[in-house]
Amino acid sequence: MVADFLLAAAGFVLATVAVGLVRILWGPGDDDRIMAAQLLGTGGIAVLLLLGQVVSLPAAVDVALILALLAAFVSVAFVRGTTRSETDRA
Amino acid sequence: MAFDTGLAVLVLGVAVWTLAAHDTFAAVIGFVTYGLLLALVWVRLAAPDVALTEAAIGSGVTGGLLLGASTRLRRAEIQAAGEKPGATLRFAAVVLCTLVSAGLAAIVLLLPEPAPTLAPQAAASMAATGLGNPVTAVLMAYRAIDTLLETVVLLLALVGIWSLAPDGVWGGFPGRRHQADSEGVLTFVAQLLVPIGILVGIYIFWVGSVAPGGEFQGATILAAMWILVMMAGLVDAPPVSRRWLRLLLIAGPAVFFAIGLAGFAIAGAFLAYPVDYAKLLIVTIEIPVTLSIAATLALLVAGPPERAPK
Amino acid sequence: MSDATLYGLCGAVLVGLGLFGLIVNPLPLRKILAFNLIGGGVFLLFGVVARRGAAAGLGGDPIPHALIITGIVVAFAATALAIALLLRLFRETGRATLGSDG
Amino acid sequence: MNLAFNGLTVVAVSAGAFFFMAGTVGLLRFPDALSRVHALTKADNLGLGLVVLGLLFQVEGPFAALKLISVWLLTLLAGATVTQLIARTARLGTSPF
Amino acid sequence: MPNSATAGGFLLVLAIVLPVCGVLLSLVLGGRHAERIALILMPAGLAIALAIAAAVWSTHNVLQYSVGNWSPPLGVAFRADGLSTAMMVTTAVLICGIGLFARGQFPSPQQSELRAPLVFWTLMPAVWGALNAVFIGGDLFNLYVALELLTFAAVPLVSLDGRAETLAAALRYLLFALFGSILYLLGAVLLYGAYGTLDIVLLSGHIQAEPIAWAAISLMTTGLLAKAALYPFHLWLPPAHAGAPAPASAILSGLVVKAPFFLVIRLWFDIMPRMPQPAAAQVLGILGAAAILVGSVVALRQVRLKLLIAYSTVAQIGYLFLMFPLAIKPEMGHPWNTTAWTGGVLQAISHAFAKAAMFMSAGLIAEALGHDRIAELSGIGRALPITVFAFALGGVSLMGLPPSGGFVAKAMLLTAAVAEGQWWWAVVVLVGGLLAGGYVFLVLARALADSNEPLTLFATVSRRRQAVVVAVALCAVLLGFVPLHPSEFLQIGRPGIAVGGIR
Repeated sequence: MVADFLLAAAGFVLATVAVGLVRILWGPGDDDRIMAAQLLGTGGIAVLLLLGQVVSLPAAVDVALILALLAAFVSVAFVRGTTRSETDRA
Repeated sequence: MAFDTGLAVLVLGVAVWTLAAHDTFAAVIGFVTYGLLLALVWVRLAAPDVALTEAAIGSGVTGGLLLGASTRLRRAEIQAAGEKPGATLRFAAVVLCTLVSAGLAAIVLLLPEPAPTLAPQAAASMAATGLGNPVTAVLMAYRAIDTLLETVVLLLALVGIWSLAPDGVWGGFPGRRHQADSEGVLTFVAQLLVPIGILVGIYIFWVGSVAPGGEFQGATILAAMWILVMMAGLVDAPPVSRRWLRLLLIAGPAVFFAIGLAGFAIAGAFLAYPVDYAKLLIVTIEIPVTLSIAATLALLVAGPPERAPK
Repeated sequence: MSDATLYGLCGAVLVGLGLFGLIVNPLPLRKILAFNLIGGGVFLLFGVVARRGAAAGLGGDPIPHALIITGIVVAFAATALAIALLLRLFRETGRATLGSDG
Repeated sequence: MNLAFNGLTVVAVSAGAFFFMAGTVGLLRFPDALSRVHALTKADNLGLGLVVLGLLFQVEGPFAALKLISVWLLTLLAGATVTQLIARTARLGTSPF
Repeated sequence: MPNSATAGGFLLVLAIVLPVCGVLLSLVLGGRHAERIALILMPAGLAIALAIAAAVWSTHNVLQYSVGNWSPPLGVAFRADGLSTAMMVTTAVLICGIGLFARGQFPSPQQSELRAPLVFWTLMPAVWGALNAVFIGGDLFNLYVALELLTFAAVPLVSLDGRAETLAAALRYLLFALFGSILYLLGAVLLYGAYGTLDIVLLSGHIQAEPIAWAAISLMTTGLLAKAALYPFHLWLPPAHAGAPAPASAILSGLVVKAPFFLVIRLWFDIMPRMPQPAAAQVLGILGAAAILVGSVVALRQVRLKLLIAYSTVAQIGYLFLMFPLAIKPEMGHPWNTTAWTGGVLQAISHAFAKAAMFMSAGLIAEALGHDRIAELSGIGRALPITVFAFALGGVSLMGLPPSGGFVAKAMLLTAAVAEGQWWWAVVVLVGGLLAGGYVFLVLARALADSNEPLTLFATVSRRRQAVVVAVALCAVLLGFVPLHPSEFLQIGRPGIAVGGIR
């Protein structure tokens, strides 16, 4: 019963994530894209936690932990990447 | 079912975007999202160990690596964007790839029922390894030779990347020296995230013998944290000629080989473990392997030496 | 049709899509991306095989799970080496392509 | 007792899902990058917090609960700082470094 | 029984472990130690290969080992039959020759560490270990890891000198190799999905003539063809093999491309011997014939010596695949099938020696002249007679002239083609031989011509290195004198053919 509800909630959040994805594709700036990716990560984590509860897979929380950590990592790589490309040209 | 259909369609949509986006940077963002969605699929397919790996490597570290490359190559790629293959080739490719997809789809529908599986054998033999996670039992016992050779594959990839250094800077520092952030935001991020990340990495590794997790996933998180402090400018990458670094890199495979060869004497075969000590030996292998993989992955991302040794 | 079969079909399409990108796109970085897409599809197919083999109280056959993990790590190493080659080539020539067809 | 917990879960998760929707609407409707970031960050972080809260009624044992909460805190911290970094990049038009 | 370990099986473990441990040691000790370690490994590895050969020969049976005492399907088995043993011995002998040759090219400095020597002396044992892993691998996924090991060891060898062309060649090689690996892996996945095992012997017992098996085998074969550079996947090979330093070219052209070919044999003759596919085998033969013709004609038009030799590799790989239409028949086990099979394998081995010798002699010529333009080779025959002689010996084997390994191999393919009534393959073999004669003669005529002006040599070439090249070339020729026993040896462990009943 609760599982069904949680699955539905996961589906709903996933749908909003999907709509946000369309925004990513819109662009036009890299900042928009990376930002949306970072925040879609938040949505993805929510879906993951809900899903983990639905299929009773406690390890889903660990996956969410990793995603949270590495979303930050990817964003920092982006910030550093843009600085790098300036120095490359010099 | 509705949820799964939606997720599958989303995965396909993101894949199409990754291929079709004009800008490579946008394509890479698509790829990172692809990895994230696949992690969801793996949870759905009851494969938490794979989900952890996909989230850590498939999406995270690969994403960071590709992002860096796409920003570096951007201008050159814009110049090259005009080079498009001819209509004939595109048409032929469409036909070929449709055939491949259709064939594979037909085969998925034709897979035998009941499905052949080694799960019962894997579960039955687990007692002899002392482990509680069947995937770790496969990686460290039944098919340990694959894992052992894979650690060597990673090392060779690193040697290959190092071999791309200009001769003058051989033995020097990989990548660029990043300046520490003057306003301190990046430093703050690194100081905040890295200790937590190291903790999470050790936890994921440690839990791997009884629950989903293990050396590859733990090592990837540790590697990401090392790259993070390098990117934040808090520490520099070590020069590739340092003896301690080389030792760190080979420690994992070396211990793996040593215990594997000891198996000849103590358990009658290469990479065999005596039942009483199996878990102890496996953990003894896993600790240096995790550290070596973490160091190798971080240096794979850091790239070839670019600055001469002091 | 079971969930596993659904994702199997998804994997089949992913392989075709990635293959198309690998053949048609002239930029090496996009070929590397396409290679990773194919990898995702192949691993997904293997995951479906594993899921169908759920038995003995396990949610899936652990052998394919372990092999997928190995495969993901190998694919990462390949990606890293290819990118390093590409960046060095870019440094030498200022181009991000392979010259003639590649 | 169990029924009450389930009810709380449903309420919290529903509220969380609503905030995710609100965040996405903001993403689509707000005109400039900066306001989009702020709307999305706040709404999504709140949404995730509520989802975590809802799931806390379902998990067993303090360790699992602790992990759930740390997922939220980690997302919050990482998201906030990184968003600030990127927002600065967006505002200045170039990198801050 | 197929899955029990045999005495001496530990030798198989050593054949992989020894070179790989050498890699680890080289990496940590660095500098000139890498070269020393490689030089110590050479005789040790050769001894292991010969010991394996002796064990297989004396028992007339397959040497097996179950790693970690976990027998398949749960665990991974190593197996050495006659064919894998022959390939391992070939590899060991050739690596020893190339290693001795490379000492002059990649000298290690006394104190500091240099990039190219360290990378070469680390990767050469890595290639060796990977090749041994391919030759004795009994499990399709373990073979996938071995193939990746080989790719990562081989690709950096191409761009060792860091020039832009070689970087592009290495990248293209890597992309083709990855494309091949992923298709191979996909096929292995399908086989596991259908039969629940990846072990070659177990698979050969379970596999049925059904769509999933066909799909898997075709995907794997296509992937391996891309790695073996069979026409039309050949475009990556010439720049990669010609751009590498001479010892690396010898390793790549002589040995590395044989690994995917070896696995195609495993697939077609060991996994599905009970379900021969003559039509599909004809396709492989046609691709082989196209490779022979295209490769040879393009080789004739090259202006650079190393590129000519590389295109000749494209052609010679084509010969390897002629064995499939001749050896795969609806009724397997016919003696002529065995002849074609043996001819194909002998071609792989004799080409390894001949091509390695030719690349090494081209390397010496380029070192001495400072270039490798064919039009300006005049007088080199007088300056470096031993080197040019070695090149000619290799050429004799490529052309298929007696007495040489290439002659026996091509004669066997010819005989099988005529006996089978598939005369068109005989025509291809003969035309290919004529074209090979054309491009070898083109080079020799230039090299032996007197030059108008006195030849100025850039560098002197040591006698020792020239002697090594001649020795390697002589191996290719001497193979022509030992045709009978090897062909019986090669059949050890093959189901049902020629060596009645021995398994």
